[in-house]
Amino acid sequence: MKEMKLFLGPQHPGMHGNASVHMFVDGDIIKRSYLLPGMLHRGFEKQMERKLWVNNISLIPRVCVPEPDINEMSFATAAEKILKLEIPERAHWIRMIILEFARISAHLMAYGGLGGPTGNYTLMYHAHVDRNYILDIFEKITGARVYHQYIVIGGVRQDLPEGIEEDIHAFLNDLESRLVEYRDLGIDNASIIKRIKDTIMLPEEVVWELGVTGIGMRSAVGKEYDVRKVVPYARYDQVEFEVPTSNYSDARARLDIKIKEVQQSINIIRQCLEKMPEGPVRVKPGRGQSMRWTVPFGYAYAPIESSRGEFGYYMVSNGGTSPWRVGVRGASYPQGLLGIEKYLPGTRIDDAALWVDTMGICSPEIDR
Amino acid sequence: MTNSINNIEFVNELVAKTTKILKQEVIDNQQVAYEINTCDVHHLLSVLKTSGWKQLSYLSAVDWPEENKFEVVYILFNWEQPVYIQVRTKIDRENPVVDTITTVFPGAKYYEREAHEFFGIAFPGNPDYMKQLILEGWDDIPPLRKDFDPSAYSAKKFPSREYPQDYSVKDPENHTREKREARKVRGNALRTGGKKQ
Amino acid sequence: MASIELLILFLVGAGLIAYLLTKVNTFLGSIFTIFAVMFVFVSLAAYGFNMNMDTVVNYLPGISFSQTYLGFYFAIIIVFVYLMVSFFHPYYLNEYKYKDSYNLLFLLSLAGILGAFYTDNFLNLFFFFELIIWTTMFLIPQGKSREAAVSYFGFSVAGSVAMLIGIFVIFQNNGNSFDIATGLAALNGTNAIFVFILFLIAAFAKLGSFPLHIWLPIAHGNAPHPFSPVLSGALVKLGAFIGVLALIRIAPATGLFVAMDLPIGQYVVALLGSASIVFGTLMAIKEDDAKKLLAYSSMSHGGYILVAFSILNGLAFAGGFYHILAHALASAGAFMAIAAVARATGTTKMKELGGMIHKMPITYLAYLVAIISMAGIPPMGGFISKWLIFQAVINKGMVFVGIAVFFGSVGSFLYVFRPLAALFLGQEFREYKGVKEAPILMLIPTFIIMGLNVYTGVFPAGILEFINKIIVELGYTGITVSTYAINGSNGILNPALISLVFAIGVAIAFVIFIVLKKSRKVDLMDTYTAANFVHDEHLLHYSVDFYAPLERLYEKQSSWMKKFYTALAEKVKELGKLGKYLFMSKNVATTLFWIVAIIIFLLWGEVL
Amino acid sequence: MLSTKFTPKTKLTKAEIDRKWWEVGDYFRRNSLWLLMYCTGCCAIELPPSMTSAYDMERLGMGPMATPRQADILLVSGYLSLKTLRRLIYTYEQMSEPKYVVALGSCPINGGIYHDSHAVINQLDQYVPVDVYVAGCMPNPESVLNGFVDLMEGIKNKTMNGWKRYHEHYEWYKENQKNSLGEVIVHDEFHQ
Amino acid sequence: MTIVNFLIGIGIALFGFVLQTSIGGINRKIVGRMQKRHGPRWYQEFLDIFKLLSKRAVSHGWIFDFGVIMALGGIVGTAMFMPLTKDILAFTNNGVNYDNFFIFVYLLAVGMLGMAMSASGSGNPWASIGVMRALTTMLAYEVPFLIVVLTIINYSGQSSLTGIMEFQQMAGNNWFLIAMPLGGIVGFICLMGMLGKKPFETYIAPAEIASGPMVEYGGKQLGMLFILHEISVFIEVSLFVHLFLGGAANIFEFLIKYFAVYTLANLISNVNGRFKIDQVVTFFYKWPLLMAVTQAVIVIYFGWVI
Repeated sequence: MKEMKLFLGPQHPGMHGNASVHMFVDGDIIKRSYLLPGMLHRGFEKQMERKLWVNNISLIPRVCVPEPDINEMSFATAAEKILKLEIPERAHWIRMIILEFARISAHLMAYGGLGGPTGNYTLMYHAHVDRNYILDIFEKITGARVYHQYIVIGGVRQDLPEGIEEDIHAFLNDLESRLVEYRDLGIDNASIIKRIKDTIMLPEEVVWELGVTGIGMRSAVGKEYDVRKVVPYARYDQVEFEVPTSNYSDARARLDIKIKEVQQSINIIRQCLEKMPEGPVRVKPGRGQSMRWTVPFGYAYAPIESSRGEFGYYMVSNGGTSPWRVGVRGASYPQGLLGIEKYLPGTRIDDAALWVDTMGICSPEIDR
Repeated sequence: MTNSINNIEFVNELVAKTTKILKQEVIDNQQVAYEINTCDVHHLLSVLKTSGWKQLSYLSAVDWPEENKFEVVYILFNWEQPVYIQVRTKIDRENPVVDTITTVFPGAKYYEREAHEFFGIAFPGNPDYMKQLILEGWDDIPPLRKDFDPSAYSAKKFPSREYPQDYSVKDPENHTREKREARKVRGNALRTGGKKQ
Repeated sequence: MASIELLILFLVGAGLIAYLLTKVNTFLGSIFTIFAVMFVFVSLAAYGFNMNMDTVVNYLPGISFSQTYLGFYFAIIIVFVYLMVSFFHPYYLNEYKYKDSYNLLFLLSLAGILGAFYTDNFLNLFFFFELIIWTTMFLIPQGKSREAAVSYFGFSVAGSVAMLIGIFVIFQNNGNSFDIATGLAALNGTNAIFVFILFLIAAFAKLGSFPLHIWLPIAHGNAPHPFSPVLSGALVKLGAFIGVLALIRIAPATGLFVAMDLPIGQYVVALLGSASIVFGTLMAIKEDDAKKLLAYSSMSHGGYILVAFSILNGLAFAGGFYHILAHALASAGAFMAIAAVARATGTTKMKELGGMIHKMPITYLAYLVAIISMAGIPPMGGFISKWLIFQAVINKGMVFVGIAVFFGSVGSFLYVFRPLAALFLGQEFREYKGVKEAPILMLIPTFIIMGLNVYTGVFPAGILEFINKIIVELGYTGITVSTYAINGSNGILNPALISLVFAIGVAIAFVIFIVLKKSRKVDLMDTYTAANFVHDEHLLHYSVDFYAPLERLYEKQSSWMKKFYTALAEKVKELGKLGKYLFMSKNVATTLFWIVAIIIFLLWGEVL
Repeated sequence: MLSTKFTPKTKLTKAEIDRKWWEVGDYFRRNSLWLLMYCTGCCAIELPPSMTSAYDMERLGMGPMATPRQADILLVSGYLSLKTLRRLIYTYEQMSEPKYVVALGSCPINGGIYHDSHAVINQLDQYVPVDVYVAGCMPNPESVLNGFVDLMEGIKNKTMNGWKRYHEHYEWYKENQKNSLGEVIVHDEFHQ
Repeated sequence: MTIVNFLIGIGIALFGFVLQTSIGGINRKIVGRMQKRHGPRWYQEFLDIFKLLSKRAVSHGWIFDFGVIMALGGIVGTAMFMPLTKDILAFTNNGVNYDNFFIFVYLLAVGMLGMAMSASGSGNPWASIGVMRALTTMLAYEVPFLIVVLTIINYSGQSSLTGIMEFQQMAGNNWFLIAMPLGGIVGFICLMGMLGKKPFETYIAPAEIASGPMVEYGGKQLGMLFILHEISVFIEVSLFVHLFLGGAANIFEFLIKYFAVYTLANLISNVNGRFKIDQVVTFFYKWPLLMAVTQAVIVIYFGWVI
């Protein structure tokens, strides 16, 4: 028999999340591979159709576990687009703070996740410490560590608590000072550079073929293709930030961009805290009874820049008390399914876990 | 990236030039929607792709049982002229067939497989569209159709069953009930600040 | 008193009888062969150890014999391997095309071997060598490959020619006498260096050592399964014999490396031996066919023998001689195990096999013991010889040879493990469900070799004392051996103690294992697959490109030698074409002219 | 001659000796619980904080392990789709005994927020015996760790014997699995 | 050679096991502190091992068990030969010490072979890949290490560990770490490789090959492999101490040196990622081998020793 079959996941330490990469291997080179999704399938899109708009707010964060806030944001924006609803100014800024924290948290987790495939667990431990501080801040703001249900249709659920600014500033200063350490432990570490430099390439034509977005796209194309810049939502057009890019997309470049984006997110949060106006944070979204309000007929697609790329909800309302159809565009759908089928072959099994890791594949948003 | 209104006009012209528009909708200043005939989809998408809408953001379907139609949706995006274009087309619900667009957008392969799995839409031309992807051993109508009731399916498939007689461990030493009472009292005491009611 | 001449004549006669018997019934003929070889082995073992053989020649004109410890040592090892292998014949001969003559050729080649080691005459030596080469050449293509026979014959002939020229030089040098002892002693100066080189070419060709190794995997890989152990365990040792003659008996006075106290000639041979070790190891790691893999391992071990004999002291010689024995036993054992597997399954390709341990556990054990010895791990014989060679190398401070020696030692661990993992371990394939353990007649030699492998590793003292006699015979001082311990130049080794301690360790481990809770027996397919379901056991068997990451590092370099020889073969072919064009042309006059011209040149060339 | 100073020990029966050894084993087992790294659902997201520096599970002697053979605890982190459950059962049966199942989140208890979904099962303990439930959606690291402390106490009190239940009611479990899942070991194009 | 010698040998093996298990636990705590956390109890490794021994394992056939027994037996046997100090040694007879260096290298290989056999016998491809990587790593680190040892033995004229120890402790001689600095560095790098510490930890690599050879082990077999691992770490670190750090005159010196070497290796390990397997090979065959050969040439042919 020429080939043997190996599996990366679902029950494998190298796979984050419950998905399985089936690999047909010759020696140590992957010859064919495909992703077996669906282990996290919960029938989300069906569930949403059966729940009230309000109920859905508690359901949607669970679509993508590592970064739940983008779901809330995307859902809220889509509904607001159909409702043609203007939400209070302060709510926009609070949303941005939450979203950027979510981005930092997801980036730290992904960057710490580099510790798994390359074996530098110290990096992972350190990254999770900082991520845990973010979760604490979330808990202070929203009352929950992971599933916040904070960004709702019509604004945010409640205003920021008293004195949170100091906490945020203290944490951001702390984190900023430690980014150097993250670089030293991770992408600037001599032993790790050997693993991530000039491997796991993502050339530009592959980006366009698959439809990869986010860091993968920016690292290959070299242009500021960021939804926050190109199609600004919330008040991203009013803050100054850079979109780090590169023209050579190996694993190291993508991780480097992650760290740079963390820095940019820190800057954005600082600006938000500075520029945030006072005022109400929430308006009542629709007409109808207290809970059973309706949204008029309409279609909308709401793209959000997640840590892995363009994430969006396609929403159809027929004027009822619950959505008629909600489609979720997972950011990792293209590279997760077609990417693994077409471009994982040729890599070595040593790199398979790193491939999945640095391409930014999040299985729950593929399965829904 | 700036002139979003101009971009939308540009798109309007382009689409109108290419194909017959059944319905048109501007969702916001960076998103437009067109409803077109099924037979024009392939052509329109090719034209849009050559004009810069290189990214297929999303492909899925919507079920409209009253009209007895499925509505297939393609969302395209152009990073240089940032306008999201929704292209929608309605197909017969009884015989849902629409040609594949993998020749234009290779990335559509798995979206189409998923649409087939969840709605039962056939995509001739896509070699694998019939294979199961997310569900495993599915034995009912495609789940995202409106006439599928997950609640009934769940009740049928995962009923609550009788446990065997000696299943649960009842520890006579473990005074569950008393403990629960005590916890209630403790909780009340906390809630009322130690005052007895 | 057993007469060596009678033994040889007996073998020739027995060969003829075996031929007739085999024609009637292969099984009968093979059994007769076993008894014939056994008779030779017993008479050799009974009288040879104390040099009690009768060397008087009565019937064969022009042939004379004498006995030496050196010759006897080689002879007894090779006859022993022949004996062991002959047990395999009843089960294999039916598969071969010329099965009638198989036993005849087998016995004839044994006769040649006896003669070669007991003769005291160079011309006889050459004659017996040719007898061996010609008989074995006809044995090899039974494995249905013409290429194997051709390459084996080609390289052997190259060696023989080199040796013949060397013999002529000696003949001239020694006052027109073919006597070995005086002939070697009389050599000096340039002649000595010339003969040294010529003999070494012969030795390298027979040993399959570095520049002349191409035939080894081809011949071994395609030889009949029962003949491969002979080829690797016995016949290759002929090269070692010539190597001993050249390196120790001739030992020309070339310049001296002061740092290592070693003649340059010997040092170059040591380096070539090192190259042989490294090259053999690397190629064996790459190889997919189990028999070819073991063939490359023979090449690597040939390198060890060369290294040992080129370090001129008793310690190294002891290592070298011991290695000859240990490797003969180990490679015979390994090849025999592979042969048993090949008989049961019909293939030796590692990618087609798997899980044979569940069907053939005893064969597996035989292979395991053999490879432990081959990798030089205690408590097997290979450890003793490698230890002695290491001692010698370290003592001389030969750094670069040291790299190769250590590399080969660790590398051997890698390549011998491959057949173990691919053939015997791993998933059990469904196509071999009906396979059974080898029959009892084949298990007898398996057990004997297993036992000897362990014996050589635990109690080497007796054998080393005999080797000491050889070393003294060669004019060097032997090593110090007590009942259990071997004294090296910078340390002492107690193999029996090591084995005992190892046994104690295993006993402790076994006690720990047995007092704990009994394990639950599960199926091989019920294995960790990251929680996925696999139904085809072939997909869970890792045997192809086993060392892929390592192979990739030298993939590009590995085919240089082969390319060189292919190019050489092309050139020879072209030369042949030229000859054909010149001599076989339609014009008779041209042909005649060339023939006459060459005859004139040959006869009166010196005058012209 | 019998010594008069020491009263001869009463002979222990084999069952008693076994129990004594079992208690000794329980001490080691509860102080060194290894988790199986199997993120079945979203509650796995709170596992990294509880494993890494913030809450440091390792001080309880716990740690993640790569394969089911090595692990003691099967951690069901959240909802279970049908596809996962098949693999979960397969994994559970591969683990070496004694083995414990800890179910995180509300979904394994009664289906939680996905109680009416077509893809998510409702009650885990009808398919696999569960020893400890940690409720919450999602449970904080504190409650996760608390669940493990509960498990340790349960091992001490000998109440954590789900794996024995699985042996006793094997037919019942198998029947439930078969009714809900169809086949546990899948034959399809993904698993040739 | 009496029964007492063998009892001392078993005692040394047991001591090695207890020592390494404790120091391993302490090191886990140290590393925990480095990673901003509390870390486990220092005796956690004992708990782990005994827990594993108390569990009911699975077995994939006789070779699966036999390999483990052979591996543990080989390692225990090796440890029995190990001298702790220059006086504490199991097998000594009238001033002749039977602790030849090559016994350790090759008897350790028995353990390796047993484990490899057993792992491959489980029929799991991950295990075979792990074995392949372990053997390849061995090929990588063994050669530079043996070249350095060649230099040491050639220079000191001793191949028994106690002999080498005494040579270093003699007046006028330095530790070989100082006497042959290049060789000492190579020795330490190779020690990292032997211990399977981080840049060279390719054969466990949970994220790549799901803990490699150990993939199918659970219960008592895994427990025995843990014991094997602890004892083999003891052997390897002790080898380094004896070869390069001048051995030990008394047991406390040995403990201090042992602890220092192991902790240093462990700390370096924990801030590094792991190489790919071919990177390990190229790494060892580039600088360490070159350094080892340079050192050997300097010492043997020129006789320059600090």
